[in-house]
Amino acid sequence: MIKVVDVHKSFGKLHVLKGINFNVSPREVVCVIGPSGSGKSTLLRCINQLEQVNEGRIYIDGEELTHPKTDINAIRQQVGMVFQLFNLFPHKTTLQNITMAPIKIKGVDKEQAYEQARELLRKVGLMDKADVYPGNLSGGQKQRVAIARALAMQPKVMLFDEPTSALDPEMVGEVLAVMKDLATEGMTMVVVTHEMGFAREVGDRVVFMDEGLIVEEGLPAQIFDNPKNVRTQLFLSKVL
Amino acid sequence: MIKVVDVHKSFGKLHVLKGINFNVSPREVVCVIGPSGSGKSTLLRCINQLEQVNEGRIYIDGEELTHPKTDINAIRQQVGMVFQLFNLFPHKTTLQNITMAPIKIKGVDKEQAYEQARELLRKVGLMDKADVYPGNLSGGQKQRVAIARALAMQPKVMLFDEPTSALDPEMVGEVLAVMKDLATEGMTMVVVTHEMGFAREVGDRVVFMDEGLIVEEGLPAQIFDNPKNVRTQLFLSKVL
Amino acid sequence: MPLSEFTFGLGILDAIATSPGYRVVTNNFVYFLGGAWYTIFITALSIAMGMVLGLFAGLAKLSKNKIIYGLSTAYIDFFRGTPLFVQIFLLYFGVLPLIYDNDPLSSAIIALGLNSGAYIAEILRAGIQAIDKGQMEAARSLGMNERQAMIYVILPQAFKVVIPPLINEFIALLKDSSLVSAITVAELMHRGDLVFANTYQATWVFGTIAMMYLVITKTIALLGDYTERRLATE
Amino acid sequence: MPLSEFTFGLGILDAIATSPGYRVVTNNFVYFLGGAWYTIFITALSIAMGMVLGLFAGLAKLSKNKIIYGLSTAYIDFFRGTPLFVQIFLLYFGVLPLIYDNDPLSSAIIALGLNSGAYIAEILRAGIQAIDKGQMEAARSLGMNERQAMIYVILPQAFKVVIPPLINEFIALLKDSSLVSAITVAELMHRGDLVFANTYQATWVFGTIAMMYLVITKTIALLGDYTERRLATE
Amino acid sequence: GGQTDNSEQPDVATDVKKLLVGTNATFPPFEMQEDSELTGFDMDLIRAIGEVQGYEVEIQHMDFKALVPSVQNGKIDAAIAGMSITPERLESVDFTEAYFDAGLIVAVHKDNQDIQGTDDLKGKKLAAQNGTIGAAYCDEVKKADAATETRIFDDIGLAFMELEKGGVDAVVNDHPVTAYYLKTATDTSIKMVGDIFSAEDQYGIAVKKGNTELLNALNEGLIKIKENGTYDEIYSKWF
Ligand SMILES: Nc1ncnc2c1ncn2[C@@H]1O[C@H](COP(=O)(O)OP(=O)(O)OP(=O)(O)O)[C@@H](O)[C@H]1O
Ligand SMILES: Nc1ncnc2c1ncn2[C@@H]1O[C@H](COP(=O)(O)OP(=O)(O)OP(=O)(O)O)[C@@H](O)[C@H]1O
Ligand SMILES: [Mg+2]
Ligand SMILES: [Mg+2]
Repeated sequence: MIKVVDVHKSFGKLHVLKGINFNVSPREVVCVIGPSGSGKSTLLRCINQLEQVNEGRIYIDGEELTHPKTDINAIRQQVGMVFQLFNLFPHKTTLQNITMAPIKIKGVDKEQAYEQARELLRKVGLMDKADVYPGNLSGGQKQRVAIARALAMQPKVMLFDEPTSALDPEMVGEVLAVMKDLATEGMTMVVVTHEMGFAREVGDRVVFMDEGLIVEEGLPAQIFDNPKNVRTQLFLSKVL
Repeated sequence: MIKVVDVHKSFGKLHVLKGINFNVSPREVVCVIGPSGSGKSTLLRCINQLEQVNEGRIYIDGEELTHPKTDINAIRQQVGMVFQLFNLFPHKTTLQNITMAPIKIKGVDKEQAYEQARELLRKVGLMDKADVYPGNLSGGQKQRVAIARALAMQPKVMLFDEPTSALDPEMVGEVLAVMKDLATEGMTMVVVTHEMGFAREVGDRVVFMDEGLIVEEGLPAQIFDNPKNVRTQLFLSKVL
Repeated sequence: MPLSEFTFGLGILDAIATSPGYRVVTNNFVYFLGGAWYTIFITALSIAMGMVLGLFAGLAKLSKNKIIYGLSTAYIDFFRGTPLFVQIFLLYFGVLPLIYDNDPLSSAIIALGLNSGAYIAEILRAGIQAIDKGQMEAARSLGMNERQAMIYVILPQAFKVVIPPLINEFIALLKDSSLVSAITVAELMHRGDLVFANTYQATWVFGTIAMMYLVITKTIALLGDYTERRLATE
Repeated sequence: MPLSEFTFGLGILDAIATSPGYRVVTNNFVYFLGGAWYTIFITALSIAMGMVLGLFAGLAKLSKNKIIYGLSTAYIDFFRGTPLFVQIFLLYFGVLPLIYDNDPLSSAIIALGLNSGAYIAEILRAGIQAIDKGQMEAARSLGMNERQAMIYVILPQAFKVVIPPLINEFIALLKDSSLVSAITVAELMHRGDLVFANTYQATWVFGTIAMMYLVITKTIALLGDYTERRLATE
Repeated sequence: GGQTDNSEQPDVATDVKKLLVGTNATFPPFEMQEDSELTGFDMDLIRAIGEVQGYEVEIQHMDFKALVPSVQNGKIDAAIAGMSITPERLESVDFTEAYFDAGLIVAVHKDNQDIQGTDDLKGKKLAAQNGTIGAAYCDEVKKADAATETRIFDDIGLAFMELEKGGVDAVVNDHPVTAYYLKTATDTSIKMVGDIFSAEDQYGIAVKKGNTELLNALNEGLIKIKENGTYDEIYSKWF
């Protein structure tokens, strides 16, 4: 589903990704963990082409994103992204946030888009917030709307960048529950997260990154209970 | 040290504090927990007179804050406050953030204020960040500067409003460590927090608030392991 | 003596009503109103043109393309940096005659539009830059191209942010429009000048004109407040 | 034939140098420079006055005291809403003579200062409102009173935010200062008018004047950019 | 400003009083600025009057709009700026006896054969300067034939530019001013047509309403310089 081949990325002189190789199979849930600054967000952003790689190739569903001729916008529609800070459109209601892209880009009929959006809101438990502006939602509600917004484009893959780290502890649960449901339904997901409980419970695989490299990867139980690499051990000791 | 007597506070028609009674002895560390919207922040803000109470009285060190003749600014100098979002002054360096109030309000000599500020920076482990602007600090570093800034006024009491909830999990530890040190040194502290580990380890007493009332209070072990009130039980089940 | 005070008050009113300045104003009131209408008309069209130009120039100034950036900088520097009177003059007598058989009214609107476009460009640029980068990224990640993201996501938000400085600029433009009287466009101030020159009643004539400007600018300010409130989402 | 082209080039230069318009400009260049100096002087003092007034009026407009709020609203509405030349007249002929034996120069500066104060008030108010409420709370919680918090914490940050619209306003003021020529202050545009009236060399005279304005405004804009960069803390 | 208060003591220039005079130096050859000096017919005239009446004359240039309020508020004692005497204006200020009979002239583009004089102005595009009798005349023509278009400029220089550009068919203006323009402007494509007309175009010096003392003094001075030949000297210097 996703194939990342030998990807390098620098910001100016700062070499952030130093040769990442990484595969995600369909319906797989991969959790990415690692210390701050290790390049987790940058990796996700490269997969979604919000950043251009300096070297290497990235494929989604067999299509090479990094090829100059590829229509990035078409592929982005297949890849949903959920940001740490939600990034909802503040000038649009919940329903409008969710339906904007289907209507304006895919040309979906308005009524149909609204129908689908209400369905999604039911799924994330926010039926009653359809006509509310983001400014009046709590953090957990915002993040659930952001997920619904990404899902409305019916993506094949969902990327999550620390979707709960800006939330109060009480609200984390709401969002994780929605993500769990998605995983159960068979969505392919890459999740950068500090929620080790979630990674352990839902993740099919855990990837540990440090200083621009994938240092260790494996089954959650294996990584959490029996990390082989010293750096993984050190990191887990601080976070768990 | 702090005495809150039958305090009521409303915002318009919204009755937020509904008769709070609450005492803090010198050198005591009280942790306040409770669901979102229960009035925890409002209580702290009333103690610091950032909000005016509608009814009831608040004393600090025997002086009645809520008396119209009291010089609030003088008392605020005795009460340090640390905010969830740090609220550092972005146009001033770390050192200037810390020394501004002592120099401008207390009239402390510049050199002496700098000397004291460097001492405080050593204490919070940020000696090397003296001349950095807040924009270039990490969240954990910002919060530690905010603590140092409050301490520079040599307050008798420190109020913390969810000082770690805006931080990445890795940075939480830094801030809690500084707070632990403070407690050990005998600072009187009121801490609104979601960090149950901290409350259990450092708190002398835990206060559980819900819907504008103090529902239950007691030793941390007692509250966490053996909550009597149903609402406390429910809340702890969600958070722990 | 309330009665005598009353008659005294009447006396003042009488004195005003029969003063030559008062007569000049009443005789010309409809004429002034026509000028006010002209002023509003010119300003509205100039604003429309300035908004379009300002939008493109503001976006161009954010472009990474050196040529586009350079062109918009030159445009903004020139039209913000030289006196409006000179611009009117240059366009009316110099540039526009090369393009079409230009009349004062259309030339005035073009000059004011070009001028306000330069100020509006800077205002809109600041507004666009004030919008969080995350908004563009969220829009792009949904599959919008840059143009779609601008139109549907960034500009509506930027517009809301810049309403107060835009209102400042619209008011300034309304008053600057009086400079087109140099090429005899019969707007409000021009009519004031004409009536004054014939009667020398400065206080009455320009006092009336000032009140008319005040009413129009206050209306613009209130419309701005209203729009701001309508766009509020919290 | 490079040589003939060269002499052709010289020919053009020659034609320019002997054209009557060119001579008008060279004859009056120092005179214009003097006007430019006057313009800069008037603008600088007016800005200083406008900043002080604008600061107080902007703060007053944020006041909860109805009277203070009402006074500052009236001030802003009037000076933003009526034509500058009317304000100049009103002050020069009507108000200031009641206070002191007023001369044109000081009256001009007072009029421009009052006028720009109204615009600056709105700009500063927007800037102060843009500063996060948490800043005031942090300052108050350290024991500062409201005045101290304003001076040490809020205003320095607000000032940084409003540099671009302030620069817009300074540039507008520089050009509006030409209106004080109505009461005999011999600033730049005024000198241009006088020379033009006597020589009819519109292109040369106003072209030169425009270039001088352009140089001054560009300098102001660059100073603004520099200040903005100097105040950057990230 | 200085003010005349004592009864005049003609021919005695020892008791020097100040006379502050305002003008608008954009109206050659009556008032203009050359090498930072105010010159022109009006300037010489008022200085001559000052001399015979024992005034130290100081002239200030200002916006035309500011002249009348300045007189009314005592910022200046008198205004001399080619101001035509009309009944309407007499409601606001007092004028001295006329010191100049301007008379109007029509100016057209060189190639224009249509307009030979005042009779051909109806239905044409006319330009004039604001506040002049020429402007009033254009309005009369327009009243007689609604198809006429009038364009009133603040600055006569711009009116001439408009005529050169072809934006109007004719400029109706005080003869001396138009004549001066044709003499000064290089490469002009304008000519005067027809005869000088409208003798009621007479210039006066404006003083504050009710200031008869100064009015009398100026009128007296005017008579004196006409009698002693100074007026004719000045006239022949400029025309
Ligand atoms: N646009 C950029 N320009 C320059 N440097 C950048 C940029 N984006 C990221 N970096 C740098 O690249 C490095 C990796 O950043 P990245 O955001 O990928 O880390 P991360 O693993 O997501 O960390 P965190 O857990 O803090 O989000 C960091 O040192 C960061 O400062
Ligand atoms: N300035 C205000 N105006 C109106 N309502 C307010 C204001 N501040 C707080 N409230 C309301 O008062 C209630 C209590 O707020 P408070 O911030 O004290 O809760 P809290 O316990 O601190 O919650 P959290 O854990 O989310 O911070 C909430 O319903 C909130 O919406
Ligand atoms: Mg990241
Ligand atoms: Mg709170």
